Amino acid sequence: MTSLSDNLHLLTPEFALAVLAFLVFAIDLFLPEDRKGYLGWVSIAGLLALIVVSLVMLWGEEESLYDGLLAVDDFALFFKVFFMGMGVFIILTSMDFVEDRLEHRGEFYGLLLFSILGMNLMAQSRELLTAYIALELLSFSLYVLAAYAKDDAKSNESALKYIIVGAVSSAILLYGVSMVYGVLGVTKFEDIAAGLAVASEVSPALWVGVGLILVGLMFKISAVPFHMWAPDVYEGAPYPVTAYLAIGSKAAAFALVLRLAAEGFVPAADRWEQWQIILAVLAALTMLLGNLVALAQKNLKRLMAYSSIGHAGFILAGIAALSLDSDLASNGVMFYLVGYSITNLVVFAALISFFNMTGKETITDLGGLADHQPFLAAALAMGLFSLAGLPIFAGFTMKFYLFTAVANEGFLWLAGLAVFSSLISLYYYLQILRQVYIEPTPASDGGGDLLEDYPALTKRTSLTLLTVLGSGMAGIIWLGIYPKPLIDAIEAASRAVMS
Amino acid sequence: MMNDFDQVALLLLILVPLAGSLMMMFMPGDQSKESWYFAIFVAGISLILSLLVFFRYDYDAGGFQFIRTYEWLPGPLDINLALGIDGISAPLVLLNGVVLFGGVLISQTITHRIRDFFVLLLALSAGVFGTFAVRDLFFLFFFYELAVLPMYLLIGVWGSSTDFGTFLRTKEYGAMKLILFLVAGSILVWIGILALYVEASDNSAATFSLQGLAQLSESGQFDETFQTWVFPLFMVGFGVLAGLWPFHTWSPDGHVAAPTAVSMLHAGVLMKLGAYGIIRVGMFLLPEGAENWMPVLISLGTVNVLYGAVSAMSQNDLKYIIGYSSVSHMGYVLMGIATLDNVGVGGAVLQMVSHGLMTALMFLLVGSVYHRTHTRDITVLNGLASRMPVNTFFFAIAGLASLGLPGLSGFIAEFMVFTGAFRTYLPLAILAVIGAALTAVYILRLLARTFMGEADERWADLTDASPMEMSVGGAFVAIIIFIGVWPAPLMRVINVGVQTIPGV
Amino acid sequence: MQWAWLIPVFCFAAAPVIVIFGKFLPTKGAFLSILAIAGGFVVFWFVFGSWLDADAATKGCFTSANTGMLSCDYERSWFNAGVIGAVGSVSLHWGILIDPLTIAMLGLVTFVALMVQIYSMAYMMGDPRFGWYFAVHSLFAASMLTLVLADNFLLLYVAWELVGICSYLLIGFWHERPAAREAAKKAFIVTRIGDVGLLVGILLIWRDVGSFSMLDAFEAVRTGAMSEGVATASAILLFLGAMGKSAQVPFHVWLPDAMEGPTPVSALIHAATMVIAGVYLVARAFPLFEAYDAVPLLIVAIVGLTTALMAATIALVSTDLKRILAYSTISHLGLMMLSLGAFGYTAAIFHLMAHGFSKALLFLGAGSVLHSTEFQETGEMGGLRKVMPLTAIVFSIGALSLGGIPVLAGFWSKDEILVAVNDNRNAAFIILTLFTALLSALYMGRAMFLVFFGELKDQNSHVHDAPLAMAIPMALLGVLALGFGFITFNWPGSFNGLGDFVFFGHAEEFHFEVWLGAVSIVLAVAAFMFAYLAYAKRSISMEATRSRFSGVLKVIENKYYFDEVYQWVVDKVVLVFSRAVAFFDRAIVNDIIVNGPADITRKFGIALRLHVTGHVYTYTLAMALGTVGLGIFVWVRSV
Amino acid sequence: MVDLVWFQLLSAALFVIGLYGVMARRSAVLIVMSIELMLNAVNINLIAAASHMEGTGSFANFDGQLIAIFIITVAAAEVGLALAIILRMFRNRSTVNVDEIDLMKW
Repeated sequence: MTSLSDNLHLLTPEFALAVLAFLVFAIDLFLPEDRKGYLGWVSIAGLLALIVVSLVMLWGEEESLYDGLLAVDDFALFFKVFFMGMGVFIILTSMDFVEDRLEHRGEFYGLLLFSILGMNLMAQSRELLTAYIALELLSFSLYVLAAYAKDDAKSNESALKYIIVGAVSSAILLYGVSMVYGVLGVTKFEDIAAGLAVASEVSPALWVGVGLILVGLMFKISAVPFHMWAPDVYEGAPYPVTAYLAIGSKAAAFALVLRLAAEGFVPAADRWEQWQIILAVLAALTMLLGNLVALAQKNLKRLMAYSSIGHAGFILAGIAALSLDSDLASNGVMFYLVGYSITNLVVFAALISFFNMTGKETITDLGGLADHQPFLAAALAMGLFSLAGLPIFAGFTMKFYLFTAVANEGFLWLAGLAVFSSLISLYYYLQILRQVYIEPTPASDGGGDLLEDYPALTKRTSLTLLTVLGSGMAGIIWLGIYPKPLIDAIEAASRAVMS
Repeated sequence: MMNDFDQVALLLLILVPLAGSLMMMFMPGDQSKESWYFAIFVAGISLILSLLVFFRYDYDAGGFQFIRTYEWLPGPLDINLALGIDGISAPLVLLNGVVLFGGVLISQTITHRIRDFFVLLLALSAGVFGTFAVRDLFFLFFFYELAVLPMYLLIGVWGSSTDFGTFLRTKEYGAMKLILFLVAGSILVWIGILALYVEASDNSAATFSLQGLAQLSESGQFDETFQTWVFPLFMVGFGVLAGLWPFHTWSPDGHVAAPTAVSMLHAGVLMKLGAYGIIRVGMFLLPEGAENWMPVLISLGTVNVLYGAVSAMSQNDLKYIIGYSSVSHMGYVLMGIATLDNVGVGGAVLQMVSHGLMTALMFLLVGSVYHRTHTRDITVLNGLASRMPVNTFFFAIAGLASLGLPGLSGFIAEFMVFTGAFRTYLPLAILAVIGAALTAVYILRLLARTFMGEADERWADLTDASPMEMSVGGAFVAIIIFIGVWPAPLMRVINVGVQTIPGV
Repeated sequence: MQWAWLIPVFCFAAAPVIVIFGKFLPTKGAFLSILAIAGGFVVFWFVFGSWLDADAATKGCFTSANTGMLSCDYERSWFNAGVIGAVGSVSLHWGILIDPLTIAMLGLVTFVALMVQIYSMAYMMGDPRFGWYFAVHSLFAASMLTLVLADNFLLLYVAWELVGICSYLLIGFWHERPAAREAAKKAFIVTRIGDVGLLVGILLIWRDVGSFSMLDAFEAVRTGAMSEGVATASAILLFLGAMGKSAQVPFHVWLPDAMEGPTPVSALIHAATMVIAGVYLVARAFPLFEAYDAVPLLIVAIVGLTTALMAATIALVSTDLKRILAYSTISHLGLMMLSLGAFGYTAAIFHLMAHGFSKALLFLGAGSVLHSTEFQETGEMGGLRKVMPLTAIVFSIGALSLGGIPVLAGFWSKDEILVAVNDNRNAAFIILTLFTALLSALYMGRAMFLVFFGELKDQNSHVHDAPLAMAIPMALLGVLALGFGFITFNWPGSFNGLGDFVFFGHAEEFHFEVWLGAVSIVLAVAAFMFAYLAYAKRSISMEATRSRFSGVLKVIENKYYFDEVYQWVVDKVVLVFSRAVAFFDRAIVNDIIVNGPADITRKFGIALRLHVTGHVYTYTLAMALGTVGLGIFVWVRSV
Repeated sequence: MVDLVWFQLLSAALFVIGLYGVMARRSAVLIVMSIELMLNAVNINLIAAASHMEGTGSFANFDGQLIAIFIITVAAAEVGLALAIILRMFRNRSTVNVDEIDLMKW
């Protein structure tokens, strides 16, 4: 029996991330108000360094720490790098916004780092309690971030709704944990799998337990009918936080679900087959409802919320298609997560840039954007086309991959429904593009056009956002044209959990 | 040297416009003419490449040529960029090269966001080239969608809205309808592709390679029930883009809204992608399904022919007339395909080329007329012949080709379709012949109203086609006549392609 | 003989050259056109000569089992549909078939076209589209020549359509005039309706025989490989095409309107191209028509007779000179069809040629009149022989010939037709045919006397006779109209008569039914006498007759209301139907079937969004209900 | 020893009461308290289950107690956070009635 501290060095990135977060909080105390922007750069530098460290240190490691509570494997490494990379870009995206519109700038970055730590741990945890703690670390940071515009009633409201619904869902999750524990006496994923596989007839209590755990997690990924918080929170939260919610928190939740399903449920093949259909139905409801309601939205953030619900449905379909036979579905889920995050990042970066200039966030405000800000318009177009699943962008390849996996597991109807939902989504994405490219600049309240009210519209996009947009667009096209390197990495990651 | 070229020819064919499009994105100066020059340059290279590919296609050897496979995503999905063209795609590649070059040349009338226009136009044509040149289901679909996606902006931004009195057709409506329709069609295609993959995977030969799937099909791995329910997905899915009735309404409305060059590519090439898809995917992979569904397809094709022609007869907008005529003419393509007869299918392929040329020419001329008179209403236009004799002449040639006048390309194609249909579906074939006669009614009505008659004094200052339009139009006319008089060079290539279709 | 294809190719080549380079050439390229057709005429003689020298041993030649004539067939691959040799592939050819029928037609077409073109040099002088006129003329002649040379139905159809489009272009030559515009459209569309039948017929034959070659088809009929049903059906369908082109009732309506074109064009259309194509087609496909019980021929005969009679009556009451001639053409085309329908193969071709020369002559003469008087109504003319004697003479020759006055060409050919009808059809036919002949003489006489005899009106005193370029062709045609009839006789030692040259089945001797000839002569002479008295001398007043038959006259003057009926069909049926379909497309297909689901989806989305109430307790309720719902779902599935 | 089922029933009842409170209460503070009730239901369940685990001793498997302690800690933090947010809400809008907190909907 190995000592608990034997392989502690493998957790260096997590420890370092925690230290970095505290460091940011600490430095924040001493920095004068006008220099707090430095903290963003410190965080970025730290994250970049940690990405390098993780890659160098953990490449190919296959270990289980703390008696199997945490995994250090390719799957964890993949998501770690992915989350920290996203963190870098989210920070870059938020810098202008934070500078202009928020107080307590230092803590913003600190909280962001903590949430990343939570996400990393979610991808690593192989045990329910550990997973729960990691989840709460992420959630608490997000509750605070959502409320960050503290004098904005909408921000308050979104945080309040988020925390109430979030806490209820935590309670449900925990109740499920307690039921599973009560029946099986274990909380590790692999033990659960073993317990499920052995039992000839699963007791109703176990059914309820697993079901409630699923419900708790479905809340996080905003699956229907546990999705209602999402539009409100997305709309009320400060813009970069919305982006972060759509990109980071969703990906982390899926990382957790993926590992839980892959290690805890899928090996119990008979049970899993029964649950697949439940997940498939949830996925179908989610993608349909998300995309349908998005048709009726006028606020950009709210629209993106529904859009992200729709996408969650697609990914959930991939989860439902996990199987022992093939890694295709887990590959597809991870590919989709990466592609979706990059694409969403570009869209949000463009929208945030527009918001920084005008403070407007409804669709019609985008009128004539292509005339004032062709680059932003192009980025938006690219991002939205990608979200709609059109080539040569990431959206096409990732959807194709994922839906193929779903169909291949026997869910052709679900894949068909997903493709159909994509068509619905195309309509509202195009409505945005219509404003951007076709409609004229809207008249402002004063009678002139938007340009007179917001001279900033003709200014150049800031360098940080340009970096995000540029690299994001490159990423979108790269994934759309030649995703093989990423797929190779994903295959390694998925082997770690699926075998 | 030439062998080296053969190795990369198709890759270049796709990459040149794609790279041109991407490069142009970063060119400075949205409003400058340089974008146009650059686009001409890119389109010119594409044209040369497509000419080389077409003429270096060895019809004696037949089969797929210029084969090259680039590994893309091996493993369970087995997606590879497999390139290669056969006798069916070779003429279509050439067609796209020609129409693209022509479309770019006459686009000097675009004065607003010039660069963006050509970025999208080139991307679209890269998609078209790609669709014709790949032998992998994933990439076929990839390029197919790529060809569709720029249409929204191309129509939405550079198009025009028209008020028809009783109803209004805005460009936004046209563009949105077009893209939703086409993507809705591709949903069915997508589902069909997934079904094919799953079926192949169940036979433990998971692949997206057209060649691999064709082998599976040949060895009887796809049973008839499977083929019979999957084929209609492709038939309708691709059929939407081919203007299959009753999924055709995007086409006339799209044309009415679209700018000239876009209409040219749209009717000239894009609609052919649909028919091509039915052949390449539906018929090659699902021959039994095709056989079971052909009575339906040929009936719908006949409806297309008659319905399009009858609708066109009472239209007053030039573009509506041509739009409905496209619906009617694509009906011949669908009929030809549905005959499952080597003459009929050959006729369908030839009709694709022929219709591509003549409809592109017509849209070019309508654009030219509209640019000068600012109206497309044939009740307003009158006696343009005396002001623009060259335009009139070209239009007459295009119109006559469209009504199937011998000596012009349309006749050969329609004739072959009839021939094929006579062998297989006699009653429908007779209806189609009647449809051809109806074409004469609306084409002559158009010619008479628009070009003949006493010239109005409003048109006193009108100029004839610009030198650019004249040369492009002249080239189109020359090709139309050439094919009409001596179709053998083209038919040789098409024949070897059609021969390989299973079940024909 | 293999070089016969050069005849049309000269003209085909001339057309584009004139269009493109005409501006830079002297006479705007018109001379090229004339040169080309003259070249064709020269080659024709070589072809004729080599055919006379040929026998069954000559390359490509054989004695046709169907017609018994020495035929020569030469073909060259055009293109293949389907890989050569593969099952179901079709090879298409350019091919020429030279037999006496073709030779006769070649001679007629090249000669008349040449005459008309020379004439046009003067007639069209000064027109802004002079070059274009000659280019289309060339194309027209070329198409017609291809039509008569074609050895397969496909090539025939190609030429057939080209003829149609050229006539469209020439009739609509003065497209600024709405009447010309509409006439051109009408001509094309009406003939196009017949063409549907033609094409369907051709394809039907192909479907049965597997080849487009006429010889193969005829062979199949002869050996019985082609069933009676197919043979009859395809013959009738082919005849539909012929009816369209040859202006048989009810497709005759386009021909009178086609007068809107320049007069030389009318001459060409009526005499040597276009309208005779239909007659030619029936003659060419005669084996199909006469196969089995020859049912199609009976139809041909009936249609021909109806046409002949109906058109003759209309011609009698028309006051427009060109219209009289036009209806006269229709009537004579009807006679030719009747002749074919009565197995009078040789007679039909003979009449076709005789009529061709005479009618060309008449039209050129009429053109000359119109050219200098600028009137078209016969009422505005009269006594013109005093100012334009040459025109008067040649016009009279033409009129007398068509009227059936002995020794002129028309007399002999009409007589042959009467003999054929008498031999092969029943008494009703022959009586009506004789009546038609009477009418024919009557209206020809009427036109001739109204225009050239009687008082010269003052308005026409300045009128001058035709210039040289117009006079020469008229004179040459006049000679032919006078003397062409003599080729029907046996000229021992040199020529055994037309019946020995163009025939179907077996060579025919010239024969003359005395009583029939006598009757027809009497009728013709009487008619001309009457016309002279009524219209030149004005000693017989027509008023009484007119008022007595006013009801009938009204019908005839309104051309039996054909135009009105067609107009009604087009306006009230076709256009209404088309508008209905267009409306259906917009209102039903587009607004309901297409926009409907889109709207429903959007409205559904709008309604559905209300479930997010904004109240946080709803959200937890939904979670709770969702959880319970999941439970029920699982429970139901497991039960 | 009391049968495990009774503990589970107690826990379930408590959980449902808490859930009802979350839905029925209009004051944000009371909602948060109801959530605490739900979390305590979980704790009861866990501890009871742990004490009934089969094994060599009465505390052979003390994971349940462990988890309960974690949950108590996290719940405390959660309440703190929630109250802070409610406070801001009250400052900005002078109400904590969730009926009135519906700026964002649909």
